[in-house]
Amino acid sequence: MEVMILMKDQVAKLYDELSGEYNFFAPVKEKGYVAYRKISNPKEIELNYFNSKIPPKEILFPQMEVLFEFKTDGKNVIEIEDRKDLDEKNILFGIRPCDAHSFDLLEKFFAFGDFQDEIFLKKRENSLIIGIGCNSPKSTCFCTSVEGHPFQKDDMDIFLVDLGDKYLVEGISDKGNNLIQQLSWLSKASKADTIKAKELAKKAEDLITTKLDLTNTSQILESNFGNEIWKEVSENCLGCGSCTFLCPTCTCFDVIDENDQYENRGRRIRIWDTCQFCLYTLHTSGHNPRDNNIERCRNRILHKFSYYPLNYDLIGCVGCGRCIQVCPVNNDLRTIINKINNIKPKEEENVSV
Amino acid sequence: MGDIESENQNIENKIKELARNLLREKEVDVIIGYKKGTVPLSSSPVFITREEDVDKLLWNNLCYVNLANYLAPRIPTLYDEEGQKLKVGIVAKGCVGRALIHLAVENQINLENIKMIGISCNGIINRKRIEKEIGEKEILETSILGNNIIVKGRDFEKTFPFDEYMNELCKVCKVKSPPNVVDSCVGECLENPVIEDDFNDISDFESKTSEEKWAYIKDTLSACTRCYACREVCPMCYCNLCFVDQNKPIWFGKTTDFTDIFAFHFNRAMHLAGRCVACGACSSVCPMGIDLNIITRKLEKIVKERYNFTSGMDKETLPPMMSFSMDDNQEFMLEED
Amino acid sequence: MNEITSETEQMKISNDEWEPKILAFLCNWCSYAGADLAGVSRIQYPPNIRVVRVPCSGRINPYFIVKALIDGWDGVLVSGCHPGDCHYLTGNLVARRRFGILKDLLEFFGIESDRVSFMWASAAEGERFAVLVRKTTKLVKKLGPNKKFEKKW
Amino acid sequence: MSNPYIPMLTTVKNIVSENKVNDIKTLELEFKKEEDYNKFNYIPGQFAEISLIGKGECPIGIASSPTEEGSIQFTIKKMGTVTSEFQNCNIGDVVGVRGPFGNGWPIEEMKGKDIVVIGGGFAFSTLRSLVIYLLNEKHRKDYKKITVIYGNRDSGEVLYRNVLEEWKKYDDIEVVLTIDREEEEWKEKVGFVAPIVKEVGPSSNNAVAVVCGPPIMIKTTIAVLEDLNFNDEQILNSLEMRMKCGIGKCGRCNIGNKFVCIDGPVFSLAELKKLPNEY
Repeated sequence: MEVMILMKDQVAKLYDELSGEYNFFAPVKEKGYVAYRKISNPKEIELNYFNSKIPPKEILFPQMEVLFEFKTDGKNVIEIEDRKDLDEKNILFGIRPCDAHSFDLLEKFFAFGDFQDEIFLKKRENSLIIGIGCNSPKSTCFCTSVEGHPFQKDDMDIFLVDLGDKYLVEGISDKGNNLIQQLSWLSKASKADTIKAKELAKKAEDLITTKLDLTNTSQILESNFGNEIWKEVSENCLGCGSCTFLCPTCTCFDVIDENDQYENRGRRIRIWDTCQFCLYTLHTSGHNPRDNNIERCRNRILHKFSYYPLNYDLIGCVGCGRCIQVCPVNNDLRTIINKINNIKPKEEENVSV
Repeated sequence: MGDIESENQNIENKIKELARNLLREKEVDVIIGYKKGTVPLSSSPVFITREEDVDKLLWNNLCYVNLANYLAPRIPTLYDEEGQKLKVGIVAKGCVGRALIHLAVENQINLENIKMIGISCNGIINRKRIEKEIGEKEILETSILGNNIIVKGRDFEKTFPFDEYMNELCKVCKVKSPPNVVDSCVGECLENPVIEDDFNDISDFESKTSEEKWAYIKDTLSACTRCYACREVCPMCYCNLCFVDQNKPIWFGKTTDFTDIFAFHFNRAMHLAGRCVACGACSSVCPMGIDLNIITRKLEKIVKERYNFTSGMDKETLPPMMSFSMDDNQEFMLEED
Repeated sequence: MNEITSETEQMKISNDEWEPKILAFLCNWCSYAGADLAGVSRIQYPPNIRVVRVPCSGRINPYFIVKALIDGWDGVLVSGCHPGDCHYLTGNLVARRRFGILKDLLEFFGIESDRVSFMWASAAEGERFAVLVRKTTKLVKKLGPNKKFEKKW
Repeated sequence: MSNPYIPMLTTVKNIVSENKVNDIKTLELEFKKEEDYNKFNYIPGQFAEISLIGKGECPIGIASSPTEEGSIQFTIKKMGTVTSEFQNCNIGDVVGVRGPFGNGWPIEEMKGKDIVVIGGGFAFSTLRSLVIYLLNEKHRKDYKKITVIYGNRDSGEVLYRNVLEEWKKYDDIEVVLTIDREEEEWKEKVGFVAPIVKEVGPSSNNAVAVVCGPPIMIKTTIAVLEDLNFNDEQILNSLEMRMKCGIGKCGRCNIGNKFVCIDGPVFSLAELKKLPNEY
């Protein structure tokens, strides 16, 4: 497929052409931060940004999502209404490679096993990701350590490279290529453009200074469930949910029923939940399998770096660095990983809890 | 004293010296302080048990977490192998001291096990404001130079006057060092402080109409993701089961619908009346950068004006919500015309 | 509470002029008896209040009031014994402190504090009870319907 | 693919109060749609997410056996928000059911073996399902000796009394009931479950022990079973965990990399020993 060029001032045109058919989600500036929102005016699009505060998973897996609605006769349910908006087509514009990769992880997770989460998967299927390379990754980024790259394009449908006043447009999937063909007004890219894009990719890679060695981490984690290190890494943790709520791969949710005050109807919704809250695992009997910070912190790390590799043969982290930036007590994931890697193998001791 | 930079150096040296002494004399088992954060505009609470680690401690105007939180009963980490409570030394700026004293008033901690390493806090940087003003550029390094905050990035450098970019609460703070009660404080502390405050900083907001206030509150709070970082970092939020988590009955929803967000923040504010020690940690840690400071100030103002109370100043005065008087003001009660 | 709500809703529909609905928490020992006295003395007061009897005004948790507002009540009224007359000696004094702070905070958050009223009325003050209910109804009516907390559906 | 969070609708056909305290009730549910019933193919030991729509949903083990055709049963103890609401249920009320979920008892692998069923208290519901299934004439020949040991705090707490009485009439099943303390008119055994198991002394030769009950009972009983030479593969356990979705998505029921809702709730002791002790 040929590589095309989209001028930055043509983004509005792109929006105009696609917004009829698609819900157009793009980064906008909101309350001082960047967020992905469904836009109604191309002027809202923020083109100059690192990454969003809340990951774009909130487009396909929003913090509060209706599972179904129901009508009652005052006491009993008489009718259940399924979601009807799942077939709407979405364009996710300006997604960074790490977040695009997170969609891949989320898809694997929601499709895993005998039961599929149709709500997520359908929306995912109807979404077209126009990703964009990271020209200047942040110091907290470590995507190259988790099999990613600031210019990784595998998980996108269309890949953009910011060349200053224009974007290099490359179709990746069939879906993406078809869309590019539809946009006949796109000009062709010159050789200089593609060379420049390559240079930018190299430059971006060099800018990533954080290198984590995750080759053995999952094995080390498997045999060190009861290690002393967990006390150390959870010592100053407060037990808030900022790391997990802002994590592009965290998927846990809670289910609640809501009733309309004035009409005989209601809905069952899911809201984000996090393993960092003590109520997350609390049984009605009062027993709590993960009763303190140590266990909860451990669960988060193990889930991403041990359970994900065991279950899906993938690392459950995309290296976006959001949790590092937002942790109120600066409990740095990079430090934790390094500490884990430094655990000395214990041969004589049988580790158990 | 000189500028902020040299003040910081003095404070830091003092912390290290006192901490080293406390550990050497075995007066405490563990020191809770701050260490350098791994990202700019941050610091990380640290637990130090060995004298040689004392050099990790620092003071850099980014020590925004209220360390008293680690002594509140919800986080039971400070026990030895036999389950005995450790004796704790704690780096205490004014608001940490106030929090400790207030927790003692509420019978949550025993000040006898605690040594405050009192310092005269020279203010905390409003990191959310700097982050917002820098915008979509990455901050790689921050430092204090003279009386300025220097923020450096890949291709920029910006100077912020410290006085202006302090936390709003620090600008009006009257309790820089911990009040000294039951001789639990080493280092700098206040003896019998008397607090006068005019609360001019929120009078602008108070003079707004209901609709304006509501619009502001709605705009500010609607970014909330209910991660509860504000609650978890608050030394006064030590309930085992917070009201938002209660499910028998379910008082308020857990969703991010504004009504539920409002219910959480309003009731939390209500619970902090006469208890909040104005440390500003909640605003400093909010991942969405929500500024809860005006609410904090209003709470202080209400209890000061109505009940002449300032939280965490001494061990004897009961907080307003734990006491009452026949002569309380009741101008708000409905009366016949 | 839902049943009461729908009843008031019906009342609203049948009346052209908008009438506020006010949730009234009355203490068992004074104000409830006061309301009773107003009734048996045939003193008229507006039918806008819906009464919940509580053992003491000190029983009123601020949650009750916030939840009532969130659930769409236009106003909340709490009435207890006069200071010094509390059946439990000091319950109303404890309550008074809460009410003061609650009122100030509501105003600060931009919710018209007139929506929430507190009053004292003894068992012998049927007349006073009626007058104050009239007053609070007037205050709430002036503010109009409580629409701040409508959930997005 | 369909929305996995939408429950099938059933109506309450019958309600039985199971104990003297009246906080455990067995609901018999009948599917509103025939097709839903046909889809609901389960084996003993599986669970379902049942809900009073508008109040909430909770995971409950299926107490009926697939051999009891026409309806399904759940035994619900008043514990939390939703289970308390279930206590106020009336005949004819609508209950949402999603399921069946979980692996259930390994009825195929249990074939040709002696089955020792050990239950304590309220956790007997999926064991009821299992025993009824085993006793069914179609399946009885596949299994050898069946021993049921069922302990309770007091005689008022014994569930499924009618069914138990019926079992006692059979000669191919040994039913041992026990309560913690002596009571007048109680003619069965007295004592905790573990010593009773020891007393009954089932042979571990070609046998499977199924243990369900409160944690302390499980712990003591497993010790006894090990004394009786049951190995870890021969001891089966059904775990409880907080759950929301039942289909491995909501995250909270994990023990290590396993989810109780899809990999469990039935685990052999051997499997459990490989997992971290987070349950």
